[in-house]
Parts: sequence; structure tokens; C-alpha cells
Amino acid sequence: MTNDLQVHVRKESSYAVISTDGYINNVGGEKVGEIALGLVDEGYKNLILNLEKSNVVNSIGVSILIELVERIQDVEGRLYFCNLTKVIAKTFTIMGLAEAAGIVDTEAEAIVALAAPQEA
Amino acid sequence: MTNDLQVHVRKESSYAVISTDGYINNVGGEKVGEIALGLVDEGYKNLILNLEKSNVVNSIGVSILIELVERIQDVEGRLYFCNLTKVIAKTFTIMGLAEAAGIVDTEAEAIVALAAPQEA
Amino acid sequence: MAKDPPGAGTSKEINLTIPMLPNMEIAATQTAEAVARFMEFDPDQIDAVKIALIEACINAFEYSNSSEGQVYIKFIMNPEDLVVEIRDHGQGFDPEHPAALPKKHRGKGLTIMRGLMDSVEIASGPGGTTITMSKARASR
Amino acid sequence: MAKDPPGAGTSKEINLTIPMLPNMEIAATQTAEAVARFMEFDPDQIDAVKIALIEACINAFEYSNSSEGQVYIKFIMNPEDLVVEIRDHGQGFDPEHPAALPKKHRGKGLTIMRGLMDSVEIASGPGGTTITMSKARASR
Ligand SMILES: Nc1ncnc2c1ncn2[C@@H]1O[C@H](COP(=O)(O)OP(=O)(O)O)[C@@H](O)[C@H]1O
Ligand SMILES: Nc1ncnc2c1ncn2[C@@H]1O[C@H](COP(=O)(O)OP(=O)(O)O)[C@@H](O)[C@H]1O
Repeated sequence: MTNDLQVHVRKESSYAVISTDGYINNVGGEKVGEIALGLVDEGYKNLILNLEKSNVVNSIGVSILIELVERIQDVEGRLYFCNLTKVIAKTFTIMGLAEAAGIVDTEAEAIVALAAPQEA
Repeated sequence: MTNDLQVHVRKESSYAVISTDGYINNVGGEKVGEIALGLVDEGYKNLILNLEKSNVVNSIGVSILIELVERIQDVEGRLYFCNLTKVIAKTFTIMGLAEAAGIVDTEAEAIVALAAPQEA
Repeated sequence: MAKDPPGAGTSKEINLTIPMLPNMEIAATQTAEAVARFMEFDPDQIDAVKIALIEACINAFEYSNSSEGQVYIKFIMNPEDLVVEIRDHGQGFDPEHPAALPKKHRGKGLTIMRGLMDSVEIASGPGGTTITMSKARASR
Repeated sequence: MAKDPPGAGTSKEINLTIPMLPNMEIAATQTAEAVARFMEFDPDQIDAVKIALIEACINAFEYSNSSEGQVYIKFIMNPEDLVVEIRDHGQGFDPEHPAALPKKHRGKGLTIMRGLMDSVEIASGPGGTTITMSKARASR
């Protein structure tokens, strides 16, 4: 019963979905980052970050997510965000995360986007 | 998006279930009371009040629920409460509602209790 | 965030002032919930604090007759417990002999507070009423 | 509850003081949520107020260097809007020329506040910083 972010992972054959529940601050951002990079190490280069149950973020948490996107791109991985609230989407745009990463509405759309051939 | 209590009604052949979501204060208690008495008027004399999604009450709301129990007993109706949080159950005991009304754990138990022949 | 919280003596107190308006006690319970979660209280403990706090607030709203119409709430996060203080600047009452009750099935607010919290103290007089309640941290 | 709120001039202000501790901004967002719901804000408006408030709080935590370590938050419920004021008694800064940023991808807190709220004003000096932000009520 703390205010800490809860994170759930679902592994599929060609991708993995990370779902968050709660506040994405520095601690929450780092938790997501560690889990995502762990999945990349396991071979999951196609990741979906579903934020359906998060409706508050702070700019430190978002800056950590931007770093995560950069690190995943460095190893030729791909990451799509989905199920953002309107206000989190706006915050991502202001912080430049929307430019760096793919953002789609639903998990289904993220799966389709990941299945598309990777651009060079 | 107010703090008002949400109330949902499910009518079955021999009973009806009133489910609440939110704070049971004076306004919330009165809302539940009106709906319950309306169901009695329609012929539903066996009622279940499921409080699963309510975790706060105040003593004014509870006093209104006690009056409701009395009015339903006056017309030979029966009302069972179920899915109380531990703290609401304790509050009901302190206020004397636990003596006046039937309180069971689940909706299924309430249905069984209502199916039992009524005591004279 | 603050690596080392600035101000070595940072007090672990949260202060909230709410106007005496119907439903405003919800602002108090929301704040209480955040504070209790911060202290890692379990859901039952959180609910107990919230309901006891509601009772104290609505008593102040209903009976204090305060002309300024404010309720002052202090949450003190101690190592061993959470202390919640609810204060009004109203007319006060005699806790030994509370007024006769106008309505059936009422008059249980103070009993609820005592039943749900570990301790409840009442200080009341012509300057107003202060209820001080405590709830021990989860024992694990 | 208070049939006629006592104190004819009951101000529609909620005051909250939180210590500068990591995660304490959550107490502020919980209070904000209750206040915004009270004003019948819709979920997006509520989220906007919460995130803007978080940014103002964590700036105070991180940069104010306040020795007393408190953040003072005032919610003013006006007929047309909600005003949120966030004040610290720290060192202040020059809003026209904020300090260079130590880290990549940072420095967007004030921009987020401006993006999510209808107005944001900054008053800062050696006595501390006050951010005053407003959000209009839902237009229906
Ligand atoms: N803050 C207060 N200011 C003035 N009188 C109060 C206050 N709190 C309680 N009282 C008095 O104490 C009595 C008992 O309170 P309580 O046990 O909470 O019962 P209830 O609120 O259900 O009437 C009230 O009827 C009132 O006369
Ligand atoms: N409450 C405050 N007290 C002192 N300085 C502040 C305060 N708020 C903001 N600042 C200064 O303004 C700068 C810009 O703030 P902001 O736009 O929120 O970026 P960020 O918080 O992401 O660094 C900060 O780096 C800091 O120097």
C-alpha cells in the first residue's frame, strides 16, 4: 500500500508488453527502464509500454523514459507507447518524447507497428 | 467527475441487488434509500445492498441506512448487506446497524439467506 | 528529487485547512490517504483513519458554529504512529456531557473515532475544539 | 451537514503545507483531485492540474534550497476557475534566465505547467518563489 509504481510484464513470442500502474516519477521511470533493458538483454527487442493505469508522471520520470528510448534505439530495439491519457500525451509532446518514440493508441496498434519491417 | 455516490441496480426474478460505488454520506444514503424503497414499491421485497466499491461512510449516511432497514422491515421486506470492508463492518457494528440488518460476506450468501423461509 | 531533504530538521507534518462546506471532508480523506500510504499503512488502517477523520470533520461542520468556517487538520508522521489533529475555532462543547441529540440513530461520531483509532483525545472550550487521534503503524 | 455553511463569508480556499520529502507531492495531487472533483472538473482537467502541481512541487523540492523545507499550496475555488498557488521560502531564481541545466532532457517543468494550465505566473526573489496557476472550469 505504498505510492510506488506497479509494473507488470507479459512476454509474447515476438514482443513483450510492460504495463504500468501508478505514478511515473524518477523511481518509477528507473524501474520501467531496468525491466525494459532486462527484456532487451533476454532478446526482446520489440517492446510495448502500456500506460493505461498511469495518469500522473513527472518530468524527471519522463526524462528517464527518453533515455530509455535512446538506449533501446542504440541496440536496434523498438519501443512503442500506448494507452496514454490525453494529458500524459501532451506532456510527452512538450518534453520531446513524442518525437523520439512511437506513440499509438492501443496495444493492438503497437503490435501492428512492431510487425512492420524496421526502417533502416 | 464529482464525489457523488454512484448506484447500480440489478433486478432478478425474486430479488434485486443495489451496488454502490463511493462515499455513503447523507446524500449517498438518501439516494440508496430512495432506490431501495422504489424497488419495494415495484414489488421487490428481497434486497441486497452490495457495498464492495464503497470504502468510506459517515455516521449520517449510516443513520439513514438504519432508517431504511426499519422501513423495509415495516413492510415485511428483507435487506442483506454484503461485501463490506472490515472498517465499514466495524462502523456498522458501532452504530447498531449490524444488529438491525443481516450482514453477510458475499452476494451469493445474501441470495441463500433471502431464499431461506422468513422468520415470523 | 531532493537527495538530502533540504532543512535538516524538516518536520514530518502536513497541514491542511478546509472550509466548512458539504463534502469538503473528502479533501481531508484524500490527503490522509496519501499520508497514510506514504507511511505504508495497509488498506484497513487507511480506511480507519479516513472514516475517523470524516467524523471529526463533519462534527466541526455541523456543531462548531464557527464564524470563520475553517477546519485545521494536522497530520504528524511519527516513527511509531500517525497523529491526526482536527481543530475548529467554534463554540466548543463538554465532551463529558455532549448535547442531547435531535435525531434518532445519531450521536455515534465520537464512538466511531474511538473504535477505529488507537487513541482519541478531545480538548474543547469556548475557543473551539481540538480532536487528537492516533493510529499505530502496521505491525509486520 | 452544514445546511447553511457557518460563517457567511466562508472563503472557498483550501490550504495545504507539505514537507519537502520525496513523493510528498502525491499528498498535493490527492488534495487537488478532491478539490477539482468538488468543482466538477472532468478527468483530463484533473490530470492537468495534478501534473502541473507535481512539477511546481518537485521544483521547490529540488531547487529552492529552503532551510525550513516546506511547500505552501493554496487552492482557490472561484466561480470561473481553480487557482493553485505553490510557494516556497527558498532562494528564488530569475524566471527570465533560469540556471543552466545539469542533466539532459530536463528543464521542461515550467513549460509543462504552461502547457497544461490556462495561466502560469512566477514571482521569485530572495524570499522564495510563488507560482500561481489557473485552470478554467469545464465549459459545458
Ligand atoms: N467540533 C465540535 N464542536 C461543537 N460540538 C461538538 C463538536 N463535536 C462534537 N460536538 C458535540 O458532541 C455531540 C456528540 O458528537 P458525536 O458523538 O460525534 O455524535 P453525532 O455527530 O453523531 O451527533 C454532538 O451532538 C455535539 O453536541
Ligand atoms: N522553486 C524554485 N526555486 C528555485 N529555483 C527554481 C524553482 N523552480 C524552478 N527553478 C529554476 O528554474 C529552472 C527551470 O525549471 P524547470 O523549467 O521546471 O526545469 P526542470 O525542473 O526540469 O529543471 C530550474 O533548473 C531551476 O534553476
